[in-house]
Amino acid sequence: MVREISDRFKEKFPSIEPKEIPYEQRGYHLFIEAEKNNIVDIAGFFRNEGFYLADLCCVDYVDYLELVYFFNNHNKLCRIKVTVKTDPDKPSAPTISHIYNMAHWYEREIHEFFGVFFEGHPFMVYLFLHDGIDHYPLRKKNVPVPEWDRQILNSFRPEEQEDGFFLNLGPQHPSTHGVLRVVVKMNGEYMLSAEPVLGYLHRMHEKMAENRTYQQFLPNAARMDYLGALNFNLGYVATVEKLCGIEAPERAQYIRTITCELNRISSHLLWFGAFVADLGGLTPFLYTFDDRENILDILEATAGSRLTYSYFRFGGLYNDLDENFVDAVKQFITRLRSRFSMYENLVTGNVIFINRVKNIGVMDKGYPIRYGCSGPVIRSTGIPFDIRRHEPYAVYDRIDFRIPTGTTGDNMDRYLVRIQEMEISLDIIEKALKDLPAGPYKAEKIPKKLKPPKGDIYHTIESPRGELGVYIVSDESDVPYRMRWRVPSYSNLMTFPELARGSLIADAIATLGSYDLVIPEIDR
Amino acid sequence: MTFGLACCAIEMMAGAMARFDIARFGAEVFRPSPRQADLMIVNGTVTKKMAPTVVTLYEQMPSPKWVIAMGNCAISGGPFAFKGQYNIIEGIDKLIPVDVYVPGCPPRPEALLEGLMKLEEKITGTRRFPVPEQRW
Amino acid sequence: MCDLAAIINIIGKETARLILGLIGVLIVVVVNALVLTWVERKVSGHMQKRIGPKEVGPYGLIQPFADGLKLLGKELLTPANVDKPLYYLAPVIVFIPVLVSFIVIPFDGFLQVKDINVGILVILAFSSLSVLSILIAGWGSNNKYSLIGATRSVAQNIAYEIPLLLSLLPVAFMANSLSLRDIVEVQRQGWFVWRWQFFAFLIYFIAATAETNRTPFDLPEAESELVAGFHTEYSGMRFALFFLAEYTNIFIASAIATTFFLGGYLGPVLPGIVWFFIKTYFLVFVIMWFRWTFPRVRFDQLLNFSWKILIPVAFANLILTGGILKL
Amino acid sequence: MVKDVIIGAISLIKGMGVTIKAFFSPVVTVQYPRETINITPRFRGHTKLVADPEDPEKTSCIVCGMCERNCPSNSIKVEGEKKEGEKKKTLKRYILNFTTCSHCGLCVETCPVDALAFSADYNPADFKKETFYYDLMLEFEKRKKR
Repeated sequence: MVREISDRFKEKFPSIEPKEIPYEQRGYHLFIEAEKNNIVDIAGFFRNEGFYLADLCCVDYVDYLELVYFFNNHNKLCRIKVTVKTDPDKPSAPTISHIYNMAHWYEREIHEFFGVFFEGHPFMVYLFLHDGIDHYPLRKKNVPVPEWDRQILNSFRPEEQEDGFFLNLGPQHPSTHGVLRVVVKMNGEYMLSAEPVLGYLHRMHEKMAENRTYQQFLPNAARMDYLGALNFNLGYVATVEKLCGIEAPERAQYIRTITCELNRISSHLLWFGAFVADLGGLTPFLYTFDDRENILDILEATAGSRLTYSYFRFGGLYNDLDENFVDAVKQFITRLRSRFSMYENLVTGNVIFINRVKNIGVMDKGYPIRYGCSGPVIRSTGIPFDIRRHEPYAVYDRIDFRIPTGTTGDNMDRYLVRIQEMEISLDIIEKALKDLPAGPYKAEKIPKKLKPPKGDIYHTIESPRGELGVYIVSDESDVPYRMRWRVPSYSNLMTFPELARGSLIADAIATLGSYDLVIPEIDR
Repeated sequence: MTFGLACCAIEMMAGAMARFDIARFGAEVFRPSPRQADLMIVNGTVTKKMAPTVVTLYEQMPSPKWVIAMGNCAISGGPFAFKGQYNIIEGIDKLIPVDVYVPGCPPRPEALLEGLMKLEEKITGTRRFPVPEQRW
Repeated sequence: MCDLAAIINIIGKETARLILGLIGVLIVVVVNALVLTWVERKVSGHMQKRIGPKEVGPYGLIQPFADGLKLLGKELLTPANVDKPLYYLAPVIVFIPVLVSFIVIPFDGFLQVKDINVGILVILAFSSLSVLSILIAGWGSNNKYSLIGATRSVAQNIAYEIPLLLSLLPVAFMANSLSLRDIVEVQRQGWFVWRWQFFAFLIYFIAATAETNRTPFDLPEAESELVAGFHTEYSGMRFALFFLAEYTNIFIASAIATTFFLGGYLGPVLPGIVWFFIKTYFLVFVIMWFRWTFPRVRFDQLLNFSWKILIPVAFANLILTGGILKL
Repeated sequence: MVKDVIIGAISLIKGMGVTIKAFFSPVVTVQYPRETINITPRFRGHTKLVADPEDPEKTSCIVCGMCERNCPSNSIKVEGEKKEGEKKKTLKRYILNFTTCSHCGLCVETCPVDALAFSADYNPADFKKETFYYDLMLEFEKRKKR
């Protein structure tokens, strides 16, 4: 695959030489150094080849700003890094948002955090930051925001600009699961347009990463996605391990897999309840919480906290499993399996529920490529894309599991995929428990101060919401030079304006619920 | 009223759910509208972008009204208060008066219930409920 | 004592009875609503495997009274941009139809404030008034959520008023009277639910659930969509009046169902009023049971359901009943 | 059409069956102030100082400052003093600002003499936030007395 792409790329762009990179060390296969004048063509090339844009970020090297594009494929693993250098005094680059809709928000983000101006971008306004910000936060040197730029960034004033019935869903609204704000233009009960406004919970994780050591950043990962805390924790830990060449012992890997799957179930359970609550049925919410409490008890007995675990450490775990862990998990598996039929009766089969979700918010197969959706959202469209299979980490390569897919990509499919995923997670846990080896839970000789070698790395894991990517640039100090989080909810949410256009407000809220959004993860 | 901001909101929900059942104290009615609320539980980081909204919501509540700051972020900015930060309010008490603080990251639901009892203690001056055994 | 007799003499026995009845009704309305909120919270609690109110009074029975007192003590807040006359008027108007409907309901053979020979008409006429107050509340609040909630409510109420009426008419046909007491008395031969009017009962019950804005038809106040719907801007006692009216409406809807289909106060052994309350509260329980089981339907589905299913079926039922009676 | 309605009605009745079953099944509530959940020994509350295994009157803290340096959010301030005639520093005050702590456990993990552990203080709440600037040394003394 990598070879083929490389050859075809050379055919198309003879002047650029794609470099092959050892995947085991860097997390990507090909590296292409592009220029401002050919990046649009290159993006177009990858779009034609069926690649999606996994991530788009910027790194400030003081002498120059580097835009980093990560492309990946849904069918066969092939990660490609493309970089474009730009001048730090007057940074600019051509937009690729007309090729990948997903770049739309990413470019806005880079603009407000680095001041890179994207030529041809249709809608350059603040996405995350508040109006009073006076410098570009992620630049290494303090660069003030020039007046002309602040005016562009601050230009989103829907109520003042045109006459229409505008409704602000959020930031304090019962169904936005946190503090998402969606500015909706309405015509009666129908939505004419929807424009999400983020950043009400922007907690500067990426900035914090540049201020603290690798160890000190550990608790942050859990706070990004509080529902899939262990998965985010693992994403971070595994990335740093890969960067430093640390190998965690077998037992630790198995325990990571088991606890992550438990965490995934608890996240899905909460989503399940919240989704039905969005549709007006409150009782399932309480039933799922009842089940979820069991998982929390199990994980608390091992990891010490209920929600924001920082359980994984570089090279292993904080402590070994609780002695009751295995029995408790087995008990829980039988319990949850017996509960599925109850949920089926209460929700899945309910005619009101079916009518509310079936054929609502339909995504075709083009969406994932244009928007880079992942997780249950992409699987609902029928593409069996799962990082656990696509790019195995921990011990997922040793465990055989099925990937559930939908057919139409509507809310019902997203719902069913998640329900099936819970059952599959139970299977995975069962298999992993059977093989759980004895041995140390922590690698020996982990230095107290981690100083990874120079270079960068991109590592992904499958969080409950989809592809989580961590991109770290190291400069050989004990503090990351740049840490970038590619979060799944962000690209999933991007499809919302398109799906919501012309739908009823009730349907739009059902669609919003079906994404399983965790706002701190989007806002970072 | 429901005012979930971040991680602690999940623990607040957990407090309302079957296991802990905040309803025993008659406090299960999370009103979505500030006009019908008595108590605002601020749980989570308040960013500078969010701050005006929080203040507006507080002002929209009819008095007598109370505020519980739940979780470290709401109390002091928590782990997100670092040198050079540009986006969060370090402590909700800089914006609105806070009656009871419930620390933790996130606090257990019991801590929230304890906070409610403390609030009652503040209003009535006595404590109706037994004090659970202190663990160290 | 003799003064009282004198007063009664002057204003007439009937009027005195009416006044006393109204006072009685007022007490019943308030107490009933408070009890219902307690029941609702307990029912929801146990359906969700938790306890519900417990700490205030025995079994939490004092809870609703404490809440009522609290609401009385809250600041009466008037938002800045409301249409003041309408804003003030709405909570008052919402209460009138509720009171009037109580007058004609026969709690027992003798316990009825006034037996009007067009009892059904009174109830139906006044219950359609409540939609007016919701509209006023939504319009006067000057809030977008309230407005959407109010318009939804109007459309919904108009749609469900019709099946409501159509499902009650066959019973009136069969009883040959519009007086509620007569309708109950006729059922000494058997409840109307079992006498060919089962479908009418179902239709009435569904329509009544919709009329009282309960889940699965609680669109005007759909929490996850419209925050709190038409009463988003109301606080304190004004909000309490809406709340009171909502629960009383549920009670009335169930009471009418009892009267029309379940034999009203008729029943063996126990006194009539006990039977009446048992039946009514059972129906109230079922409405609550709906609420804590089902998700909400969508707005267009709601209207479609009424216009495309309920109304045709109710019409068919009406024509069939009329035809059979004529034969 | 009729079939759809019937199937729908059956599904609704099924759903109602689930809730009514729950209505009559026992509640799972743990009534907090009257009864409490067993807190697991690994529960991460705020940290506490552990007594020296050889001398239960003293903590084993050697005032090295590892926890202070490693804390991600600068919650810890350790103050030691050098008493006369002793080689090592002894702990005078150990201030933990619990309102910025995030229970990550780095201080417990990095402590070279295992002088720190998590307490099971699961329900802190108070009117002032100053209450949560714990002086762990004072608390250690308090616990010792009991």
